[in-house]
Amino acid sequence: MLLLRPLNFNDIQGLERLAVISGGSMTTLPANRDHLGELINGTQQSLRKDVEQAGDESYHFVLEDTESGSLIGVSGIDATVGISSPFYSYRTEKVVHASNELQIHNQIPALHLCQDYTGVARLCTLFIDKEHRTPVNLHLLSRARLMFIAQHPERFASRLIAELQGVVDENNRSPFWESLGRHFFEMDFTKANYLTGINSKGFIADLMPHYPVYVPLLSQEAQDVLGKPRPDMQNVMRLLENEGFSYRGYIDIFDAGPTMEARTDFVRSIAQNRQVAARIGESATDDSNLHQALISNTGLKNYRCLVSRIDPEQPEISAEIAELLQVSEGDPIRIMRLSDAELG
Amino acid sequence: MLLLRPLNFNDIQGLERLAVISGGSMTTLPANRDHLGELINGTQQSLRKDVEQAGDESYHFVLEDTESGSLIGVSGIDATVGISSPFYSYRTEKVVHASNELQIHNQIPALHLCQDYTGVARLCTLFIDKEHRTPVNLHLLSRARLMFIAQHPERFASRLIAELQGVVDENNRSPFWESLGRHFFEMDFTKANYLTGINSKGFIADLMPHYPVYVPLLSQEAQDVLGKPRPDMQNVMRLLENEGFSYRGYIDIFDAGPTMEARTDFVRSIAQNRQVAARIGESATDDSNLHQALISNTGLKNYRCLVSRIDPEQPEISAEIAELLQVSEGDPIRIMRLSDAELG
Amino acid sequence: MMVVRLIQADDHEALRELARKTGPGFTSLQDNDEQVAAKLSSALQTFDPETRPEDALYLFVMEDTETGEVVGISGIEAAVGLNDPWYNYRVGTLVHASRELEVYNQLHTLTITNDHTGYSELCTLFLAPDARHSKHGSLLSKSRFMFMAEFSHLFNEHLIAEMRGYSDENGISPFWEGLGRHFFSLDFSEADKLSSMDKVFIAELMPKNTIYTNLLPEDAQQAIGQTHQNTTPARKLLENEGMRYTGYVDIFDGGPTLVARTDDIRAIQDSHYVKARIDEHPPEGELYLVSSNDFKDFRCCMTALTSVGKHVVTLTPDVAEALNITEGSTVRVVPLSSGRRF
Amino acid sequence: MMVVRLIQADDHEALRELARKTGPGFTSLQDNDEQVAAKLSSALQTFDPETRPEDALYLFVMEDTETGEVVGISGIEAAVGLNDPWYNYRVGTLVHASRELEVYNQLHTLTITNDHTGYSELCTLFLAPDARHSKHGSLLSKSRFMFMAEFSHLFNEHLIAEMRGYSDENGISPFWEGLGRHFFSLDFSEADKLSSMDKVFIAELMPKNTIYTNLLPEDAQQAIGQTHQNTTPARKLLENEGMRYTGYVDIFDGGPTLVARTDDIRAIQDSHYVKARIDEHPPEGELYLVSSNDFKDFRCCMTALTSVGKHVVTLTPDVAEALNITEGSTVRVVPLSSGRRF
Repeated sequence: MLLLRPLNFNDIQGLERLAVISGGSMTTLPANRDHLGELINGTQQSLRKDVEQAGDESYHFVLEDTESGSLIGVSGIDATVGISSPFYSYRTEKVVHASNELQIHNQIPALHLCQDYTGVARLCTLFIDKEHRTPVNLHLLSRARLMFIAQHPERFASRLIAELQGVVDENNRSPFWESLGRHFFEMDFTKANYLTGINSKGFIADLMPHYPVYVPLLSQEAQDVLGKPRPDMQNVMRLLENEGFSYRGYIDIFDAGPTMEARTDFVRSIAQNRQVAARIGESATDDSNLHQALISNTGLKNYRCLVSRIDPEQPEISAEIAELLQVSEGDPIRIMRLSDAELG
Repeated sequence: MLLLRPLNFNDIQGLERLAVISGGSMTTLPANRDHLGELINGTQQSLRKDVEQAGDESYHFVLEDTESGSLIGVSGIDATVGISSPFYSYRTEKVVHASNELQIHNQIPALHLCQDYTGVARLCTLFIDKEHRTPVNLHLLSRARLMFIAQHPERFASRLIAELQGVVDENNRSPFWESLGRHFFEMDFTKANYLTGINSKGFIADLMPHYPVYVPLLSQEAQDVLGKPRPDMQNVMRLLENEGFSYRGYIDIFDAGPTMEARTDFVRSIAQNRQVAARIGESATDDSNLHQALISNTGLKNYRCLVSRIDPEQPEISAEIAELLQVSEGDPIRIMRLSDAELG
Repeated sequence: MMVVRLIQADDHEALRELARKTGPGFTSLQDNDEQVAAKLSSALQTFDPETRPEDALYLFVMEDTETGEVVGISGIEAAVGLNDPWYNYRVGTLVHASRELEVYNQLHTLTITNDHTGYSELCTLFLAPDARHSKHGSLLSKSRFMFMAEFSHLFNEHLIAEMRGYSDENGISPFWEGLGRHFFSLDFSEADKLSSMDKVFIAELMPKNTIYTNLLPEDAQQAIGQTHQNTTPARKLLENEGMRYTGYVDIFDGGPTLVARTDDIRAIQDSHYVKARIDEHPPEGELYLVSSNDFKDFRCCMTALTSVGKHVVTLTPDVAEALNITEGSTVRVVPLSSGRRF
Repeated sequence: MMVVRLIQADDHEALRELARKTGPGFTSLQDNDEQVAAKLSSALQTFDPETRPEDALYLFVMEDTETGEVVGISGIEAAVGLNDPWYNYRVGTLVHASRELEVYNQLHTLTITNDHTGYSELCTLFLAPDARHSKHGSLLSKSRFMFMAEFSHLFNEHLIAEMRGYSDENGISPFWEGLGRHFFSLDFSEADKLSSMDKVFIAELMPKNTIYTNLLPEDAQQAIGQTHQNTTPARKLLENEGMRYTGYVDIFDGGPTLVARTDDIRAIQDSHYVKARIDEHPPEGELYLVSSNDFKDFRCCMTALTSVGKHVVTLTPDVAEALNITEGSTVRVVPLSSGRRF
């Protein structure tokens, strides 16, 4: 059985393994032991903190195979971004250049380095071992975070973003980086990306363009990938859109991947899950009433979430699941049904 | 009975009367006969046009007292803004100024002159004679436009904005204008506002600040009114919020009044009205089933909308109303119930 | 003997004739009836008492005193940018550095400015091809400095001169191709033609935000501040007088604007008054500019001179006649060229 | 007799003593052991073969040859902005005009730049109060130009000097109050202290976007490019040498930066070599700067001179001794002050 729970200090080796196989593709998951230690530490400190208003807390969760004990995925949420160190995006904006006399009307898109997402919450890490990359597991890893937000809304900002990785070519080079960032950094994409993870983008203010960059001055390849997710992230983008996220013209300053945003309380998996009292017993005999659902406890430090089949009308969980969720008869649990369509 | 219908060429005198009593408070309704003639002309041309995609059409409607024939209000919609002449707003944006060494982290708001709303539709004029300013009449004048959009969605852009007038002092001076615009125009607010109506803001590019303006450099009075509607527009703001509009930090470049935006198809009065076949007869006898509702035909050039009491379950209209709406038995009509709460 | 003087109404035919010789590269005096008439008219308007001093255009012609033929033209705008804005790109430096990363990156930027608003401008210099010898070009150009020295109150304390920017053998401007083109729906030749008539529309369409030059193609970057080959001699001449490229370029072709404080121009600073003696056989000397002091009848010639005593020079009768002066008149003189003393 | 020479390791005590006299307004040499030691150390490092030429700081002291006392200090940075960025605001002009409306509006802007990156800088000028007479200040300041003339390859082709900006009788800078304060959570005196040590942090916090000056309070606008009252004589001195305010101001107090092309500085341009004759009773003349040609033993004095023939000057034995030269040595001379010839 796969179980999602907060990171703890015993996870360092498992986490390192995940960082290594992710191959540096995630800025938030660099293969750097100090930094990974920070992820654990940050999560534990955040969970212990008595939060009244979202601050610089950060929560990371792992997906554990309860039989083997191995970690097969990691996901995270930042309570807010941009507070302890600046959070940059490019906003794409159209500038109109018009001349009445010449009857010319041009709309020129330009990229503005901005910090518009300062103070919003962020879904910040999502990596799953390729072997276990099934729709159900991906939903569990990603949406269990949203259940956590639903349970602890005071811990998160009222807007939520998620960044999708941008397009890179077969040599892992980003055409956007080659056409723009490179001129300002004089280092390669991988190195810049790595530094970003380590330094939380703090150094970017010193190096990046302060003035808007006119899109027509970029290479055609770079223009083509603005706001486009990496092809294998298309399904994640759809998942986010189904959750109510939308793309509003903000892109990543390194690879031009789109940033998706939503009102936190309007996100479907946050708005639509419900809390019930746990009833422990055998599942209903009529199998046709059973549906795949995310089930979590309402804990903080001991937050647990998993996927199981359940009758949403008469939700009853098995003793095994109750134990994994650390709940007893009558304790509150959260349930959200997964539609078959979503699970493909 | 009050009836809303598109402006036509016979309305020029009534429209002039409205423009005069509005006292120049609306940029789109200046007391200038040529310009008012343009409003009529624009409406008639737009209605005649075979529209596939929203362009520079503009529709204005009047509220007519069918007994006296006098005009008591006017409202309008632009199919898109910013196409034939640029449409400017200030976007308020926070810039972070931080120094690690000094442990200083300042977020400085700045105003960016932008054309981000280029291509969106706009609710552009709303004026009603003070004597008739009741909630019901206001709802009719304002929301009948939305019913029109619902009926002719292909004629309007997919996002919709509405601008609320900003705060002015007892001498009709805008503290925002005095602190900012004045430095760039060297003319008074009323004159600038008037010119805007006439010239469709086309001249602003030549005169307004291209560089972002830091908010702390403005007078305290100006800072206090950023994004605030004039006190007597508070109810309009609430009405818009109930319709699903929200304020996203865009303000008017003259008076700093807020611009509200919504996805057109999510606006409540657009999404929630329904079309039925007209049944003409006596109203149901059981008065408790009758509710105030907006009722319109599905016409274009002959679009008509009014408020009447109707049984939403078994909608039946009187012969008099059918005649006003120019519909016969079985013709389609649109109905949207007005809740008692809204009507105060 | 060549003499430079202010243009007059009856120079119309001569000006029209001169315009025929300019060719397509010379946008400020084209082979075009209307443009010629307009030019002459605004030059004559300068002397209308209603005209504001800052709207003045001083237009000079160079006349061959033997034939009476007009062989060249040059001008000074009293002030630019006071009616329509006067635009330039300004080349700036930005350093993006991070101590933590030990990265240091020097960038250059182009920012649109109106910094030269109100400055006086040297404009419209054209010398007929068959008169291009015997330093006539220097006389035609530098006589303007003599006029400015004499009537300094009519001019701004700063002076500019725009140099035509680089274009390749096909007349293509890499600066335009790399930058402006993206913001126009016009091709270069069309835009070029329009720009000669009215530059404001270019500014309306050009990017208002600061441009990082490192995002431009290499050849566009190279062209920033580069003078067109044909204009290089004119640039050298003005640089020898103390005008400098200070990072302002044309928004259209990237050509440099030369700037100086008017008082610092060598010919203005070093010119001084002397009394004229007239003699058939003056002593030989180096080439000087000599000008008269009259406003409407301003004249300037070039002749070999040496000073007699401290404040007297000897001029031949034909020079005196060309300048319209007599024995004992005060004239302004300056060596034609600077010679740095060491 | 005052002589200006490069600072040496054994000047430490003298420098420490001098620093006691500077007072709070003088941020580059404060009454502070550490700062004095650091200053001396970086000046001495200049002569370390490992030091890059652009990192050089040339620090001079003025010594009274009779008492051996050090009474003044002055310096030149070979280049600024090549390690940490060098910031200025640049005052620009923008014209907002509309033909249709017949509106014409001239605005001024402040834009952050690093335009002076790589330029040489005149820095750290301090003369002990009881030595402020007999044009010692001119000697102390201008002797740097003699050094630059002699060793021009060590310096950039452009030279800047920052002037302290205006503040009122209470030490309040209206420029800071009107602009910088909004972007800091520090008060002026604290920011002032920090800025003397490290200007980079100011730039980190100052607004990066162009500022319209018309949005600043009136007194802040007035202070742009205005020199502090105490600094006005220093500014005049440099302006007489050809340095000019060209619209660059300090991002902190709005004080002007003076700029010149190094070659155009009068004392550099006009200085030249002569042979020295030594004589007890030289003919009287005007005040000149005289300097020796040695690099590490560079010396500069001020004395009354007149040239004997074209290339020879007569110096008294004590001047010769102060310069460490002998009969027949080549020295560099220039008149102490410019005198425009008319």
